[in-house]
Amino acid sequence: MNQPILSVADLSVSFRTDAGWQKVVRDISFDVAERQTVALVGESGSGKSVTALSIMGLTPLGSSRVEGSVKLNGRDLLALPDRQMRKVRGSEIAIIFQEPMTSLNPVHTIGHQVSEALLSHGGVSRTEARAEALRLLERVRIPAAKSRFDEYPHRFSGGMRQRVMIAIALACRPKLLIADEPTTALDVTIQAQILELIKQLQEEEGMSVLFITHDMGVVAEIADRTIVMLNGEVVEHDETSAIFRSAAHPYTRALLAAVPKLGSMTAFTHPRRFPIVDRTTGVADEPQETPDTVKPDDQPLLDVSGLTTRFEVRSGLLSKVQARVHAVENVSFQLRGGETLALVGESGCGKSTTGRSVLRLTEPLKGSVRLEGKEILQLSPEEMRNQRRHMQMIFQDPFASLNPRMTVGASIAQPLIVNALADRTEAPDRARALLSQVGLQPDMAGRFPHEFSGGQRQRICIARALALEPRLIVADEAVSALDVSVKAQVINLMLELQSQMGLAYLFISHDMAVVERVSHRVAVMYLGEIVEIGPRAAIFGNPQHPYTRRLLDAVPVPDPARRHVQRVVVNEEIRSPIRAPDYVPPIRQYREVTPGHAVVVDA
Amino acid sequence: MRSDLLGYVVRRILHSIPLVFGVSVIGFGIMHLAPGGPLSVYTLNGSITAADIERLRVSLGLDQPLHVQYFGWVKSMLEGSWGYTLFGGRPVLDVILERLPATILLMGTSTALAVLIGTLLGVLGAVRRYSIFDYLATTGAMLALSFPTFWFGLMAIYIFAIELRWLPSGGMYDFGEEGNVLNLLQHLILPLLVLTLVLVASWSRYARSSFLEVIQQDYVRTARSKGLSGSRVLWRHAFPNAVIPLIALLGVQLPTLFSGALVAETIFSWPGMGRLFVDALSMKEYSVLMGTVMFTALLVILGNLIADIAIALIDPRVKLS
Amino acid sequence: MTTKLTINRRTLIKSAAASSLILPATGLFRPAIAQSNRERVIFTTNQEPVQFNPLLYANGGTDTIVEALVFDALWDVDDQGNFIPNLAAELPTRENGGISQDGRTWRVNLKRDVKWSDGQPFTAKDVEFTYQTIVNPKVAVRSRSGFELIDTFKVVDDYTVEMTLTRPYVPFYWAWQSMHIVPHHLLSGEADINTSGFNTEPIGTGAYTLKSRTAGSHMVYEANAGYHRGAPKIRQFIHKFVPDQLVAYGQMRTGEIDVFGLMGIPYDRWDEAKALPNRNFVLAPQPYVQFIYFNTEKPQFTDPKVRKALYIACEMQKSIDDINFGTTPRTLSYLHTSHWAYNNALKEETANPQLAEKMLDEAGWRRGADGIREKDGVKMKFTMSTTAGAPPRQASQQLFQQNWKQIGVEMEIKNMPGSVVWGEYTTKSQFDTLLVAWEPPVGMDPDYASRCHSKAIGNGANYTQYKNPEVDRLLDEGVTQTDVEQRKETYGKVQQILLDEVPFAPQFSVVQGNMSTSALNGFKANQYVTDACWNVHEWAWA
Amino acid sequence: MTDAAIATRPNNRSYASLTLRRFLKHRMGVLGAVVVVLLCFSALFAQFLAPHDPLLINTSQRFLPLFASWEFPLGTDDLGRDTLSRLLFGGQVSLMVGVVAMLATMVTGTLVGLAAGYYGGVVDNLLMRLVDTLLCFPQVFLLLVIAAFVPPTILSISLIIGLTSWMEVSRIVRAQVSTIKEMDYVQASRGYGASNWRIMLVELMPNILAPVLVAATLKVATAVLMETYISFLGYGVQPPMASWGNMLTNAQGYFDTVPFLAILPGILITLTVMGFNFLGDGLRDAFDARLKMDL
Repeated sequence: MNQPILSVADLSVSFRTDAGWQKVVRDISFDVAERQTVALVGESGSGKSVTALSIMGLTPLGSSRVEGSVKLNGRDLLALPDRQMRKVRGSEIAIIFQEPMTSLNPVHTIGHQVSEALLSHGGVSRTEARAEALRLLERVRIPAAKSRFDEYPHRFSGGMRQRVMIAIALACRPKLLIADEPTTALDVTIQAQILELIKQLQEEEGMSVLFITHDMGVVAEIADRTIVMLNGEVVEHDETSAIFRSAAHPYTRALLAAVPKLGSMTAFTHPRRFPIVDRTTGVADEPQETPDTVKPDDQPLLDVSGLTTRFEVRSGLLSKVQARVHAVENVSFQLRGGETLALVGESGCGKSTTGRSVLRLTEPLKGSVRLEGKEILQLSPEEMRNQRRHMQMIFQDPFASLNPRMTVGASIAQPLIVNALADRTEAPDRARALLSQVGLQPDMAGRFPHEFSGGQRQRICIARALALEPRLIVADEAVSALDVSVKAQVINLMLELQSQMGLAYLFISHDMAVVERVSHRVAVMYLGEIVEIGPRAAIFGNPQHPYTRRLLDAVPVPDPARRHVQRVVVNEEIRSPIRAPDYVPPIRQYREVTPGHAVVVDA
Repeated sequence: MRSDLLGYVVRRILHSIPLVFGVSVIGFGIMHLAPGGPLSVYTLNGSITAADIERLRVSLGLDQPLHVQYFGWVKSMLEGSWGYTLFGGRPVLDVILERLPATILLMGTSTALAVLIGTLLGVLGAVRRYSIFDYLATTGAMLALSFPTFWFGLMAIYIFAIELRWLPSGGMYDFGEEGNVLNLLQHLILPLLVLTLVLVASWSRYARSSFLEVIQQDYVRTARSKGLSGSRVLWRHAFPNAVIPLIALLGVQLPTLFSGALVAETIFSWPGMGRLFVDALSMKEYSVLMGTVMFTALLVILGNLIADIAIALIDPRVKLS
Repeated sequence: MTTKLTINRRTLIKSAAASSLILPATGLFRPAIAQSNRERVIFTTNQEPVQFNPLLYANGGTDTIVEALVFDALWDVDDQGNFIPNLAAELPTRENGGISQDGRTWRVNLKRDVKWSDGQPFTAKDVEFTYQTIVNPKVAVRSRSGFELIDTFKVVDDYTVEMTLTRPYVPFYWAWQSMHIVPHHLLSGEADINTSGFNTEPIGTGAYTLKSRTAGSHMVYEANAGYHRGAPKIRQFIHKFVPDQLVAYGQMRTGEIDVFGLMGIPYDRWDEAKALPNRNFVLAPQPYVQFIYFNTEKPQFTDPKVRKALYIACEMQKSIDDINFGTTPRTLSYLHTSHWAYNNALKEETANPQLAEKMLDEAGWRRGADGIREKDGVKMKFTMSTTAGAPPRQASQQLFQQNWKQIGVEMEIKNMPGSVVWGEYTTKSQFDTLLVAWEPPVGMDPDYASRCHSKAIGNGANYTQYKNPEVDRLLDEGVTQTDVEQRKETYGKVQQILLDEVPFAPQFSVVQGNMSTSALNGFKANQYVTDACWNVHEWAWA
Repeated sequence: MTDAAIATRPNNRSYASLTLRRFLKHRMGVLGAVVVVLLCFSALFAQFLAPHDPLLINTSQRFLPLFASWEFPLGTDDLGRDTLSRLLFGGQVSLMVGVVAMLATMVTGTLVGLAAGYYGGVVDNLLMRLVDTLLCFPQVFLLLVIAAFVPPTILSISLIIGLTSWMEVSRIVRAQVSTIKEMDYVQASRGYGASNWRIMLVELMPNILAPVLVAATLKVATAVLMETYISFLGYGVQPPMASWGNMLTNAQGYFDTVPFLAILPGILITLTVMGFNFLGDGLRDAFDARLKMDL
């Protein structure tokens, strides 16, 4: 191996908090060689982003302390005065961040922001910088880059902004590119595009890349070497293939075990739990396939037909309708007791709105929603409130789903009290019982939400939803925000509860690999419509609609062996369902591929 | 410059119409429904009888029902007449306009100074957060905000005008010095000091928190990661973003500014609109009161409008259409 | 012509204001003020005149400065209380035939070569027009006191007018003393005199003409060279507005101003002011007397004995000594002790709480369980109101409150903004008690009918609703008497009855401490008028 | 906040104790709290602390200077009343006005903001237009206009101040409510059938309490200031009752001769306002402090 470009040794980072200085990164060491891609993997709070920022010298002044050494081509960056460090930034090391929506300055044009990077390191005139910036924008494949050069960031989508960020990073041909979770905030098809772009550019430019991510699939796709971090420390450091083949540290193994793999379910008919890895020994159990929970009743538990929800975009003096968001357009599906129907699709496809419309948290425009034969959309507010106990919802953000000013016990007891299912003396007991049902200690009832981790909170939310003994639970991206190992646990819990209580799930998710694991049937949504619906095996095994295929292709495969396979990525942005007020949606025809597997016939 | 700006301005003006209407109704309502009235001034005259007062009520039109008086007033406003003062029979607009320059001078100078100094202090405080300077500036601002303006003014007069005799205690010019800029400046110092101090205090706090927020934004990190110099990051990247909410605030703060000017004018005998208002108030001179209130409201609306336009020019995210 | 010009100017300003915020620079720059100290006199008040039409101003205050400088009345009153002809050629009397024997017809001969400052001659038409304006229902003239007695008004010739009164009325002199003559040729064409441009650009026959006005700062007057009583000796008169009394006093001390009048030097500074070199301290008795007004229709105050008891319980002299630093002379009547009609036989009971208690006991007001007196279920509890924010008055109130508390009377201070307390609260007699300082209603004539004649309840100014047939009779008689000694006796009786029955309890007569630069001659106090510039045409530098 | 951070965090029992701990670290905030407590204490127990009857006029010993005698440590005023006693009782009035005005402000502002934020649509539009309109008036204008026409009592002055200063509070509350009502936990409670009232009371109110509390402390400060402004312009609390504002006004006439009569109440007003301002600032930081750990 040749001389490393970047050599990090005994790096420690502390932050000033209310409780004094707290070390968040402890004595980590690693190298990045020329043209090499190194992945820094870890769950949230493991200190991986802090590591990246301290390499760049971008940790907040005054409230942070960085120790150890960071050598770039042998020069210790930590010892450099800020004036010289500034010259390093951008020209020798460049960085791209996780949030493309906020990483560009809203008051400057993108062209300006790219050429500024060129100008700041000198040597070019304004016209040269402009020409070079344009070339860069073209290189990151921004369509019509010339005409969009003088536009402001708010006119660009997240994926496009991330491309602009990459263009800025490439501006001065850095030797090292640090990519801090560059695709996490993006949709899966866009993620694939960006990953592919980074790979290509790396080859063309001969850069080294330090890639920070929590996603083992992405790691497998991109990294030569992998560093696994836990609680600010490096626990494992090896070739990527070696780590995937034979991880030494129990944590790494647990992490790998929890990663859902697309295609791992072909052999099974029913959903299947994730294996649980003992964190000390690293030994995994072999999960059983869940029993068949789907009730063979004639009447479906939930029957949705022709559901349509639109939002009006109003503006102007008289609040005239300028446009409509066709969030949900003529959606029909059925769900039986004990069954899991997954609604999949990318942001803006209307899957969440469908979930909310079914529960009437958002009022649909038309259609019918029958729960056990009872039409829900016709109920008066009073009747509706009574009906709500049969169907509950779990939300995506575990931090926003619990009232921070209420003990979790009270939060769980609230639904019981509201629906007069328990009085104030019984409710706390029921709450404690529910907590143990979701795998938490009953005495945690007296605590407040901020004392719990994300996974625990999601369990509490499930407990709250269960309090009313519903028959249907709408899980809106319920595990998407969780770290991978926690995600596995929560999914296991959901599967367990399904078999115990015969719950039906409307499982809304963008994560195809998770969906494959948990669902009985799958509906793919695109621009507010269901484009394909069918049994899980049929959708994953025999996808018919091009969009379904694109979705499946974009999923990163956690298998380093396949890493150098160039993927075909369509450079297309996700389209928006905003239409003119006079837009009349076309009537869709569906073709039945096999019994229960239908796909829309494109006009 | 964007061509749709004009349309934006027109729409914003149209949006202000209900506001102006609301201000007139509320202003008129409060003044006329409250007990007492302008005729009480006459009572203090020895030769006045109750019959005289009744006659005056009729001749000044104060005997008419409230809504008739209101619509009469609105009608004349729409015709461009701001009415006549009850006690001088002068056009209200004349009375206000002749006081306006003094108020604008005082308010304008103090605002400009305060914005300049306050922003500077705020930026420094935000950049050097937790430093001694920041601590002193924050504490100092708090302290300044806790002074009753008039007390501070009185103290200033006591020290600088009465004890030290360095500066005049009030007024705008000495006699025979009208138009003498140096003389004007001498008179301006104390009221300016008092008004500006409070404004700087609040302004530096706003600026500090706005900058603090902005310099923690991702795009500032991006700018730093590009290797830009500290000053360029601050002035080119952080500044325009931090200034946007401040401009909006300046528009919103206008009424507070008038309040401050009113007090300062009273203490320092500054011949501006604020004193006109206080004088009119003691006599319950309806037409002048309504005139001043409407005039200020219009200025406030205008100020907000200008602020909005300025923001629209700076911030590309503002939809002009 | 004037009208048209005014309208044009207004329209201009309006359109300027409407189109943009172009500010009239005139607010900042005004014609120069005479540089030489001997060419000008600087006079200060704390308020700014708002109405320059002498018939229209609301309350005698700063507006009287314009009146005194720019306009003339038919006759003035001097500091001895004598009427001096001004626009009239001589004072009409029975002796010279100006007043008919029955006292009802008044003939006034006017001076012949008086000119308005725009050059137009002054004639009987102007007097007639002034009269018509005063009685014109559309014009907001502050008072018609005396003029409503005019039955017929006749212009005999260009320089003679004749008025017939409905009844003989000696104080009629005061009517024409207090209303100054306005020009017929400028105002008769005005559609609405209330809003005429004349009200800010006055033209009179007076000693000075108004040259310029700087809002909130000062007004500049120039001497009227052709003044019919002789050109004023000082070329420029500057009226400066200094809102703060203390600041103005400071400026007087430093010589920034020449005359400090109308608002008075704070009582606590008098000793200091008197000792200042090169300054004249001028003691200026004002027509006002400060009273406690009792609303005699309230059950607590129907009995004159009770009112008297309350009066003698108050430490009036102490209030003068301690609150006003002994500056304001005690009076027992509605007149100053120095007024020609003051009844010197009036006798004061010094503050005597024991006697007051005894009188209240006798009147049937006995202490209840809570220590407050009561009678027939009515408690001796009431409020006292005056303008909010007038410290010396508030101090007096607090002293009275303490005095009355000792004798089992509870008074609550209920001060309100001037626009409330002097509104219907006063004029419709809604108050319990008031603390007021008022001047006599008919100039400085001792006639007090509108304040205490039973006919003046409701439409006059008898806000205490006091009724006494004997007082009514004396008042009716007093206005018909032409002999001064007779009048003195009549009004002496009225004063005695009022002191016995106390519908309003006099506290002190108001005096002001005014000042002028010693070098200025002619600045004199006049207790018979409310304006400080009554003799401005006589002022001169030494 | 991160899971790791939570794991290492000592077991806090509630938001209140967490906030309190954070607040106690805020030096100026604690100073403010101490000042406020002392002032409230002296106002509450003015009856026992004051050496004299604050209303007792004794003109034979007026204008006693500062520290001249043990009997009148802070001298006497123009009517020979004990300055110390008047300051103590004046504080009672000033603080009372401050607190009552604050309550009026908070109640009105919260109700309006809650209604506008929660119901949105027409209700929101109407209420916020009203707020906009009222905000066009400079507050001192509004205050004076009403104060000039309403007989001044402690209650009326407090209400006038309260009713002319609730607009910002309603804006704060509205902004908070319209954010929080979209939060998942509010959606969840709708999801299990909670009524609007319940959502507003149980879910929304406790969560907007922090900014409301901060605003409340700051409002006491401004209300105390406002009382002095009204008094200064002559429309404030009426004698014989002392308030710092009217003591100041009264002292104006003796400003150059007995300046401490004006200086003392001025200092106390400043101290009070400053105390509440610092307290509010400290509370704001204590409530808001987010640990920005995961950069």
